[in-house]
Amino acid sequence: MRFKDKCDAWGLPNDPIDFSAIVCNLPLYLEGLWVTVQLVVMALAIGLILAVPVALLASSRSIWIKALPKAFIYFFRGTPLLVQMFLIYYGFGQFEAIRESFLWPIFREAYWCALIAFTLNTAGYTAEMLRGAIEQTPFGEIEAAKACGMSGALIYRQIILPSAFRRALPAYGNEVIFMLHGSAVAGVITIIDLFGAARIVNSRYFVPFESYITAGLFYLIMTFALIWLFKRLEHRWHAYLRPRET
Amino acid sequence: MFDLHGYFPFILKGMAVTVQVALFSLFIAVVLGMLGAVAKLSKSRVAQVIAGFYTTIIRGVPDLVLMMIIFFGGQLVVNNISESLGWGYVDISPFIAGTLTIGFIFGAYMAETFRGGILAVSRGEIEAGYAFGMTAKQVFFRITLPAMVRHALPAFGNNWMVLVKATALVSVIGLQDMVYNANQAGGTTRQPFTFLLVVALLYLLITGISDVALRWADRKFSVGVRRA
Amino acid sequence: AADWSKVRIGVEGAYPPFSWVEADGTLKGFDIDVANALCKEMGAECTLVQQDWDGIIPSLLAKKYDAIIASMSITPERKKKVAFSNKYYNTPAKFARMKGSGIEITKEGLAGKTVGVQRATTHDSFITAEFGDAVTIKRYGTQDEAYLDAVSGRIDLLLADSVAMDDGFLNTDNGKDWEFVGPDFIEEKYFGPGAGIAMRQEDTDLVEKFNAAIAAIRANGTYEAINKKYFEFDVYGD
Amino acid sequence: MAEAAIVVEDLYKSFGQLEVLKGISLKADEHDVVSILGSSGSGKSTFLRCINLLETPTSGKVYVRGELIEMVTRKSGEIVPVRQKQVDRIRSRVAMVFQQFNLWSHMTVLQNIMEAPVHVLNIPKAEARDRAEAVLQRVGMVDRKNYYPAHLSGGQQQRAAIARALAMEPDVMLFDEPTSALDPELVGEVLRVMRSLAEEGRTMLVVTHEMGFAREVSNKVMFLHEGLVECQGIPEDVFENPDSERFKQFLAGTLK
Amino acid sequence: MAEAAIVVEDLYKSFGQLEVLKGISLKADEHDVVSILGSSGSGKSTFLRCINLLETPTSGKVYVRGELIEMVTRKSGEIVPVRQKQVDRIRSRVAMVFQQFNLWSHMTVLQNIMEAPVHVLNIPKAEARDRAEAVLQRVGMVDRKNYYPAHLSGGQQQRAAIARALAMEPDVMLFDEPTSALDPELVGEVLRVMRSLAEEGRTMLVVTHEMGFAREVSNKVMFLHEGLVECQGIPEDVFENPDSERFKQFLAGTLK
Ligand SMILES: Nc1ncnc2c1ncn2[C@@H]1O[C@H](COP(=O)(O)OP(=O)(O)OP(=O)(O)O)[C@@H](O)[C@H]1O
Ligand SMILES: Nc1ncnc2c1ncn2[C@@H]1O[C@H](COP(=O)(O)OP(=O)(O)OP(=O)(O)O)[C@@H](O)[C@H]1O
Ligand SMILES: [Mg+2]
Ligand SMILES: [Mg+2]
Repeated sequence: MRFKDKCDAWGLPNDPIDFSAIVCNLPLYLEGLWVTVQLVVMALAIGLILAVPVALLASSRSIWIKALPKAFIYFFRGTPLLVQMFLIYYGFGQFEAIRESFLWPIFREAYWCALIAFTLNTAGYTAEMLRGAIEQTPFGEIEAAKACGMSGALIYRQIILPSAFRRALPAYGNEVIFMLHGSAVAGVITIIDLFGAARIVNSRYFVPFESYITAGLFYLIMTFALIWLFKRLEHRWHAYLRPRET
Repeated sequence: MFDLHGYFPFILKGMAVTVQVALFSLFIAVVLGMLGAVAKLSKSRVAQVIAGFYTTIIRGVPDLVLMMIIFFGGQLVVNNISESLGWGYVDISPFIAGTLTIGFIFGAYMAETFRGGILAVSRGEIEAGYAFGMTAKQVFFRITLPAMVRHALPAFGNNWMVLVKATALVSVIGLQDMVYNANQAGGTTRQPFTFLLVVALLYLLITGISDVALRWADRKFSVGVRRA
Repeated sequence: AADWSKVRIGVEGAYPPFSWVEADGTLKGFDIDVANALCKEMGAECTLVQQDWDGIIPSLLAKKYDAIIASMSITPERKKKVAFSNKYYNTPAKFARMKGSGIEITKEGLAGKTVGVQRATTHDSFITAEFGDAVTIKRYGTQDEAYLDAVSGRIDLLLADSVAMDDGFLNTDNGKDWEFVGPDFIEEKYFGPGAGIAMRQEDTDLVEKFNAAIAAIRANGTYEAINKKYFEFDVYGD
Repeated sequence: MAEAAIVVEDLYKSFGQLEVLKGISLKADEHDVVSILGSSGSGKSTFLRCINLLETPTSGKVYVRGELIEMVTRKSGEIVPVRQKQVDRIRSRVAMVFQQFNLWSHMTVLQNIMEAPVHVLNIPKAEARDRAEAVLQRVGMVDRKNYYPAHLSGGQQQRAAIARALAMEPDVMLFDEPTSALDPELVGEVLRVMRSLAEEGRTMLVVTHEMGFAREVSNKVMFLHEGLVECQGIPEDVFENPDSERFKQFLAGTLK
Repeated sequence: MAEAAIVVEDLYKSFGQLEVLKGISLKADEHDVVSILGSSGSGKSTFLRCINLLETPTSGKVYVRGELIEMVTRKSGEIVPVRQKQVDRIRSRVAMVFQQFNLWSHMTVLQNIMEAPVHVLNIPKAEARDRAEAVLQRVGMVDRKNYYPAHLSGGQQQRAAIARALAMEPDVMLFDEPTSALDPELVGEVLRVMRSLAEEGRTMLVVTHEMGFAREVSNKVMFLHEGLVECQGIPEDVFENPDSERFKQFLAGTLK
């Protein structure tokens, strides 16, 4: 069979391993890759912004203030992302009230549903990490700030959060990688992300091995890029922890 | 509270599958993790490289993708092997595939956890073992291993929590766990929200119980530690 | 297993009325009854294996079961990978729209609309090839999920097997706002001669056995009884 | 006569049941260097921390440069400052140097010093930098300005902390055992800086166990015992003719 | 005459390029208490660790109770014991007490003591327990037998470690600076136990900086300097008339 015909065909003859379907569908993979990148980057960015107030509230001493953020964290850390996504996509679509509301244009789209699920999920994890880091702030450093006449908000902005972010960085690096990997579940709700592309190629050409391995390779490359990036970031941000260079 | 149209036992049946998958894959993960950790710490270059390859690849690729590769690819490999041995067809059921896959994936995470735990065991305690005439095997099983548990426990607990949630992915390869059953019931009754919410709550139940158990274990294994 | 006294059969379970799962977890539906009838006819001991549509052919090839009875249309593309029995039923494909939406099934009428289909079905390949550049296609793992999204209004049109859609959706409470639109589609190029039983290509003896069994249950009235149980018309087609 | 820098009147402080300060009064004029002595647990730190309100007194009055810090008792029995803004402002004029230095670990020495002038006093960055360079010069740490605290010796950290306090150009400096977290050989560095500050005429309240410093550098000494002022006066009087038995014991203990 | 407990002949040991031991010989008869002195880095620990093969010597011979530990040089140049079983057996007869105690942290004191007798010497549990109780009595630690090491003071930990070594009923006990990880006030406890062991007639090799112990308790002294035996002999001779300049310097340093 000529290559072009192979690309047009649905289903391929039984060769043991045949990557031609992959090559034909490389554009599909690249589109999927782009969707994955978009979803992950946006979810991480918004999730991080969301995580800060949640973490601050959750580290409050008042039970009343921290009850809700703690419940939020507990829910999103305690249930699978897949379930959260199904809940938001198929679950919310079940309610007349939501379908009639102004929110529907957002919940209508699988893309936004996935983004919402990812964002809330990573916000939950990141908030928990930040909360831990905030609570580890050396007490003396906070007292020193108070003794300089800094107000509460200023202390949070200048002292507590910057040092908490630094402490949370290694754990956050792991979270970013988990988010990238977790994003593969988006393919399950009709989104053609990287994994979704692999699913389509598999179900069309029946080449499970080749299609998923290709996706796996793309994920692997992205993971390594992220690991490298976080090494760099830690190098910059953790100068104050490293032994002094002579 | 919810009208489950009589599907609740069906969901609970799925929950039993979820718990079984989680426990069996934990067992596999612990075994693989132990082998991986020992290989990584061994002097053999070959063992180090194999274990390094295993942990790097596994942690670089999403669970879902690995699950697909192992579920489909793994069966093909098994078929080839069993054919060449003349055994005929050896079935990899979704349960076995799911359990093996999750065990295989989390083995890589456990390997790192155990390696860290072993490294945290004081060098001196190990030397003391040798100084008293223990064989290398005795030192490993009587000193290093039990002393390592305490160090590895927190990360082990984290892995377990993530593992429990990862079992949701087996629904994608057709194993009838509670997510799969909830989707079925939600599809049939056209009330997916209700069933998924029930499933989410059941997950919270499992993770909540695990949390309590892990805290208890941490207290138990830390008896020899002075706490600030 | 070469004597086929034991046969493992892959089924889907999310495609009413052909197959679905009851609250107690048992499988029901036309495909399931046909599968059991055929096994009885062949004197084989059958195990039904539930498998998502996406993986249903790869799993057959991976020998997770020996035959697929899951309303799978006999198409030239699939034939490159698997062998088929003769058809055991044939029903046309059809679009459905929201009542009052006024969408017509023409190139112009479809332009810019979102159509839901089950991934990797004949309907998927048909709409992709014929209207792929005009419409947005949303592909679902199961037909049930497509119905769910139809109810919630995420899609404008459904394309599916007319019988499956009629019984599984339009005649249910959820589908009351939806209706069929446009002609029956039966192009052999896409839909083949009907639904058949898929098997691995090397198992020619099993294909023979199934063909014989299909002929037998058509002849001895078993098929008719099953047909009556689910439909008021003859699903076998002509 | 100028306003007294710090006036404390009849200060009481309890932690729950434990009464730590039982009515302490103090008047520190400008240029005064007051040494606060006392054995461990006698309430020295608590006293100092009440002055800049890191602890809220149970009762009593604190004036900084004649300004009374206003307090009010809540219905819950809790005592709180009336205006947090006043507290912040007063704290910005009363700088504190801690035993554990408490430098901000994620900032370089320079950043540590510029932080409060820029964000509390709202001084332009460039000016704050000049000021920081000047105080670093003052404590002999210019060459370490871009180091992180973790990369400095204890003595250097404490000098950086003093520079941080100085950069606020405070009316009063409070020192809480500034040398006791240091190795004996590092103590000298810090004491030298403190002595030079005293000579410059800075108003300082110093909790210390360094009798040499108390005797030679300060012009007032206050000895606390179990939450009360056991004796008080100019160093010559207090050290040469201690009229308190307890203070004699204390001196005997620290000098041996 | 009984076989000598330990005989070391011309022991060399290098770490890579660094030659740490340059030909050391020693003969310790039964009931001998040998103090090994030397400044930091002179190779004392390495020498002790070569005797029970925690380090493999580069060359030289070690006899324990007349039994030669057989070594062989691999093609790779690595030197290894011929029979690991022999090494394990000899180690079980030569007990070591470490500077850092190295008690097994996940076991109670009693479990620590019973561990090796039960699993190395294969003594029945009940008997091992009796033995453990006896040695605990011996070091005055019976009341702490169910504590975990982390809950003991340093001196108690070291006494437990000595008890653990005693429970093996070893031919020879090796001590590597057993008191130098302890606070001065805890040193006494441990030295008292060691003195009583010496009086019982145990054969001991002790690396120590405690000159009092070396002088009064031991009957042989060996001073290492840069991997060589600088001087050796009975304490009276060595301490009263040190013929080595270096040893004189060393003594001056430790006594000041
Ligand atoms: N936050 C607190 N809560 C309860 N008790 C406290 C608190 N801070 C201090 N105390 C108690 O108050 C008493 C006085 O403490 P303070 O720190 O003022 O003593 P000090 O004179 O500074 O002693 P030191 O020389 O040890 O620093 C002590 O008994 C201490 O335990
Ligand atoms: N495993 C090793 N690898 C490389 N060099 C080592 C090793 N162990 C010890 N050394 C070196 O060998 C030399 C002697 O070390 P050793 O520990 O025997 O000295 P020591 O006399 O016990 O000193 P101290 O009184 O400080 O314990 C030192 O220079 C040390 O750095
Ligand atoms: Mg104090
Ligand atoms: Mg040593």
